[in-house]
Amino acid sequence: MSRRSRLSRWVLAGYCVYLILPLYWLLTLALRSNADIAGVFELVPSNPTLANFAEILTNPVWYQGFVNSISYVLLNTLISVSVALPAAYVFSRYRFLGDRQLFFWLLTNRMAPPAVFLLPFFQLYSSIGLFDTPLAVALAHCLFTVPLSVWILEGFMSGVPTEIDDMARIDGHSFWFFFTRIFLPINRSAIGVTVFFCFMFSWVELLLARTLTGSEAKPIVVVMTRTVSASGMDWGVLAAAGVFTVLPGILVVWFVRQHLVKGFALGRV
Amino acid sequence: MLNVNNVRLSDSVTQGFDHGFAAGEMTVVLGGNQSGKTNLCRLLAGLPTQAAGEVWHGEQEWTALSPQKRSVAVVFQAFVNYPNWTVAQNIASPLLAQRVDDHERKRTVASLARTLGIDGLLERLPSELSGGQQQRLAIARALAQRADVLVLDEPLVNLDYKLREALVLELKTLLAETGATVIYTSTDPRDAFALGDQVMLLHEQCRVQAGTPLALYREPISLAAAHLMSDPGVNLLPGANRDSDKGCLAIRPEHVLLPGEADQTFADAKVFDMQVDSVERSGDETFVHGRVISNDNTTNEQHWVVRRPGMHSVSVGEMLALRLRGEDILNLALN
Amino acid sequence: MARIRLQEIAFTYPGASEPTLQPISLDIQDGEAFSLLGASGAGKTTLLNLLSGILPPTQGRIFFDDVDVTELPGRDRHLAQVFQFPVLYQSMSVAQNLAFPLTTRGSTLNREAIDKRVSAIAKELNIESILKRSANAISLFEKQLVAIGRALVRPDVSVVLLDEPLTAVEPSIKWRLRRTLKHVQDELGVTMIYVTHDQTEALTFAERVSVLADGQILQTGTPEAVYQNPAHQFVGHFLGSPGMNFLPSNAFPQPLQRSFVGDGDPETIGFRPESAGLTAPSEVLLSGIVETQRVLGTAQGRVVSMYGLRCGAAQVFVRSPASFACGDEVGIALQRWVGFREFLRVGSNGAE
Amino acid sequence: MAQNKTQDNRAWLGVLPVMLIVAFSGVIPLMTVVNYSVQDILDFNTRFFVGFEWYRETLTDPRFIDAFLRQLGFSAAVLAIEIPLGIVIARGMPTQGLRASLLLVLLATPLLIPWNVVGTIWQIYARSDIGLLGVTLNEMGFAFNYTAEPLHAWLTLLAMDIWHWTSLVALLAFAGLTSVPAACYQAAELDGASKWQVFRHVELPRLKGVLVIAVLLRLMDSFMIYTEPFVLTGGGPGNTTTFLSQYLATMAVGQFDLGPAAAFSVIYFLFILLFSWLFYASVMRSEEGS
Repeated sequence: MSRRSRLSRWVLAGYCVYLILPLYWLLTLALRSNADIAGVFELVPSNPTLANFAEILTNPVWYQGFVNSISYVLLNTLISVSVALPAAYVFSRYRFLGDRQLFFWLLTNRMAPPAVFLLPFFQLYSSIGLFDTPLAVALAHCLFTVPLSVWILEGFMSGVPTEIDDMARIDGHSFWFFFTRIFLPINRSAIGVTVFFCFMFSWVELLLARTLTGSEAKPIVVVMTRTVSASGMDWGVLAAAGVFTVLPGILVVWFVRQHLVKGFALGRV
Repeated sequence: MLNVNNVRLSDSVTQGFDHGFAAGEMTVVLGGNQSGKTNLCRLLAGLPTQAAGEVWHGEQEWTALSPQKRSVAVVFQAFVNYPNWTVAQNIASPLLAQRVDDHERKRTVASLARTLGIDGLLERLPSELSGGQQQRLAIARALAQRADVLVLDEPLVNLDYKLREALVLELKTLLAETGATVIYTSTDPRDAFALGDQVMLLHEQCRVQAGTPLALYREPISLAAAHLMSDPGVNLLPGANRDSDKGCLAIRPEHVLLPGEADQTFADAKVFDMQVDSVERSGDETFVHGRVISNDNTTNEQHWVVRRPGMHSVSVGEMLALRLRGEDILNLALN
Repeated sequence: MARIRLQEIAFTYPGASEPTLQPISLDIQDGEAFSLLGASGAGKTTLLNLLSGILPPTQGRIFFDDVDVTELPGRDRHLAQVFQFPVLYQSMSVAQNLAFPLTTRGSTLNREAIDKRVSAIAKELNIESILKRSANAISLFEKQLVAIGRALVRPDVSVVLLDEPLTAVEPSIKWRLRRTLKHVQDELGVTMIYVTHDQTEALTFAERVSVLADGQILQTGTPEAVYQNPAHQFVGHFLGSPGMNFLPSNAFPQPLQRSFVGDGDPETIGFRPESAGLTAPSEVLLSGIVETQRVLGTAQGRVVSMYGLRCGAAQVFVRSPASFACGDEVGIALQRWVGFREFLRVGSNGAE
Repeated sequence: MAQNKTQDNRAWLGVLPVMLIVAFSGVIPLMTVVNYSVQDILDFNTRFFVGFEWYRETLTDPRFIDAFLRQLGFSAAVLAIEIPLGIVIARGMPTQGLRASLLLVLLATPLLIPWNVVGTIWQIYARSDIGLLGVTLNEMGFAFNYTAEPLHAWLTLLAMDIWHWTSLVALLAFAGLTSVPAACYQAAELDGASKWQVFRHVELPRLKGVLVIAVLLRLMDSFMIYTEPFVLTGGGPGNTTTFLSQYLATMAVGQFDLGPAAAFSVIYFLFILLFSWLFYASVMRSEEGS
């Protein structure tokens, strides 16, 4: 007996259309030149061009924007995951003084509004000379991605029975051998999902990225919001840039789709 | 000789016990659920546990040593294998830790896999094996370690009925050949008889009694000990013995004879009348349940189970004159 | 109460090459306690799902009291099922769980009739003390009792299916739940089908047992018939701990072989460990070498053991109060035997 | 987090790196914010203690209160629509097969798009001159222009947020539904339970745990929304759609009056702390319970 009642199936179909329309519209505008867009309103682009995409790939301002974004996102993901792995292992295997309070404190950091940290970050990073560098943004994002990684990894790791740790000790393996050759391989899909979520969170954020970068390390997200006002509304190029920022997520999400939901729920599902 | 001193299996226990496991001998630790069996296994293996106490292996004290530094192998109740390694890698795991050379390792893995009947599965992952095969893999890995002490914590309880019966016989010869000191925990008295050179009875985290299976079966010191050694538990004799709170009399279900069964009449036979309230036939045995009233008409009434081999035609509601030998009556302490 | 008839029921999972269930015919009487016994993977659960309407059969018909229910969904077959792990509505109390089946299907039962029915069932299973408690605040044993209560509370339930109901229960109190089930079955006269891999549970519960292997029923009969006169060598092996011993008939001395000749001239002789005695060796008896001795307990003061004997290539188990040492040669006196040809029973010396 | 774990304080070694990083990027900035929030800072070396003066000023600042009420209204509307819609969608989703995977990827797509691009997409989509939605609505006779009419701006913001985040609720609810064992459905079926009773007694109890997570996640994220409204309406028309984060951002970076901005930040953070504690307590209780 399928429990999917007719109503929910219709609503699902409707919502899918609701999701696809704006994305479709982004693509159509990205395929039309700015003049064409301003001209006649067309549902389907009559003479699509790839000029906007070419503009993005060649124009140094846009191109550099992508490179800057990718650099601090990768830096952030590397730091967060490598720092979160030992912490998540310890949280899932041991009870220790203040473990609950610490786990809660991490949550409050994940939930902290970025706006609150604009001011102090700006001052902190400029005082230690890190302003306008990818490292600044990477470290700033760690405030969110490290707690995110610890929660997700801990959620997955507590699914692995502790008897496996006992068995490795009884077999005579050193902790390091167990951690690298047994425990991490067992959790490789968890690590994959965590990397995906760190990448996405850091890739998506605008406020801190804009505040902590000047001209040198300006990421794509900032380039997009700034150019709108500077050279008038070049909608075509903006839409093309939008398509490029959407692509990384869609390409990777297929590989982590089984664990996607557990990642969104901070490992708690 | 493996000795444990002043063992308290949980923090709520104050009085510790000492026990010696003779080298090369197989001891079955028999006890119900939550009786402390797993805590004892973890204490011997050096794994973190509530249980406290000293562990001596010969002259060497193991109490403070980590599992890596003790020569102990363990088979857990849930089939614990490394999910990301193949069957061959799982068996080779302890050999890897002992830095055994490649050739020797391959040879040992192959021979153990053959002995445990999983040599056709060497390249498979544990998740592709059946329950029985996964536990055989865990046993093969424990044997590969060639440890002096081998601990098996209710290894067969999650297996199918027929599989369990076959593996118990196999384990008997396999474990004897290792020459290791074996500790095997179970809830089933049949395992105690089948595997145990020695038996240790645990009840509510305390050691109740220890000895050979037959000694414990014939002379249990307390009601709890008596219950553990037969399934279903012993029947309390109704009548006078109940009010004296320091002891009681009981009879094992298999020592009660149905009417017309006792071929030769024995001198000190005791007779009890039972009103049958249900009958169970399991093919090779018949279980008769009923209420027994003592013949010196005190109100004290007991529920008895009579277990007889073979098939017996008994109907519900019938009054039976049960006979039992005076010698079979057990004099038990109440605690 | 219902009489259940299966006519050539078979099932093959879509895309599977060979069938999970070969064609089966079965006739379960009204109010009978019936059990389905088989190792895991023998097809027991598939057959259960066919009965409960979860799976449609690939072929064959199912009749409840001569009504063809094959196409009928589970909810209209007036049956209930107790699962391996207690399945309760966690958000309800025990009493609400028991009452729930009576409030569905637009039932017209008023409040007072429901309460009467619920307390009747609770008294039957003596779980009145936990009626007020929430469903997930009681022990596993009590949860399974409530699940059984829920299956029996509906007056229109004619068949109760039990899928290995004792698995999650502690070994030491399994026999208590078994007795309750037996007692309730006698009391209410509901047709019950008990599915398990454990022979003790199957044989002690049921008036008739079907032994299932590789998707087909090898034998159906009373516990005594199935145990003493297995129709197939697998049934002999599967029942009993250890199972029936099997020896080629030519392994026996000549005089004995002549006595086997009967209807069907068996090529293999099977006998139970408890239906043979050990005595001094003699040419007229089968002889064996004692290999292992396993003490079982005592009877009338004498130690009873299960001896493992070597007879030529085969290993044989005999239960005996006599005492022998390993390596002794002994004679095996057969009291009861069953003859087989190509795995099927062709004769036996015991009463049918 | 509940499991049979051993007590061992040496475990702090594993947690130290995380402590250092998050302390550096979390605690130190927060301390500076609290520090500023109780001082009046004219320039780097002249500052003097003003106690809770800034807090009083912020809490009585009409613009703060407006932004706060707008924020509450927005979050309430978001929850009221997205939670039930998410559940209904989840109940319609197939459980296995290629269709289920493709649907999962489609539903996850909006969650993976940079927040400013979501703003841009809806900007393009809803503009009354070049937007598909804008033009269609106008053709249908509604004089729709979200840059001019506050009501239209609000509706577009809501539509965007629903487009952006409802799939999170749907995915979480779907996870809750798939954790219902098949035996529960079979038992309910044999009980003759109606569709509503199946939802009420079989699915809902299992959804409770997941829905609490969904509600709190959506509450916290919507409560601190900044980028999408900033890109779409820039807080306009006028400041009818200026939410807390944006107001704080303009104060903190724009006018450089550090004291009030810091006080505002601390108040904002305390609110988030309260919701986080609800999240943590409910998640931990459900794990102890299971």
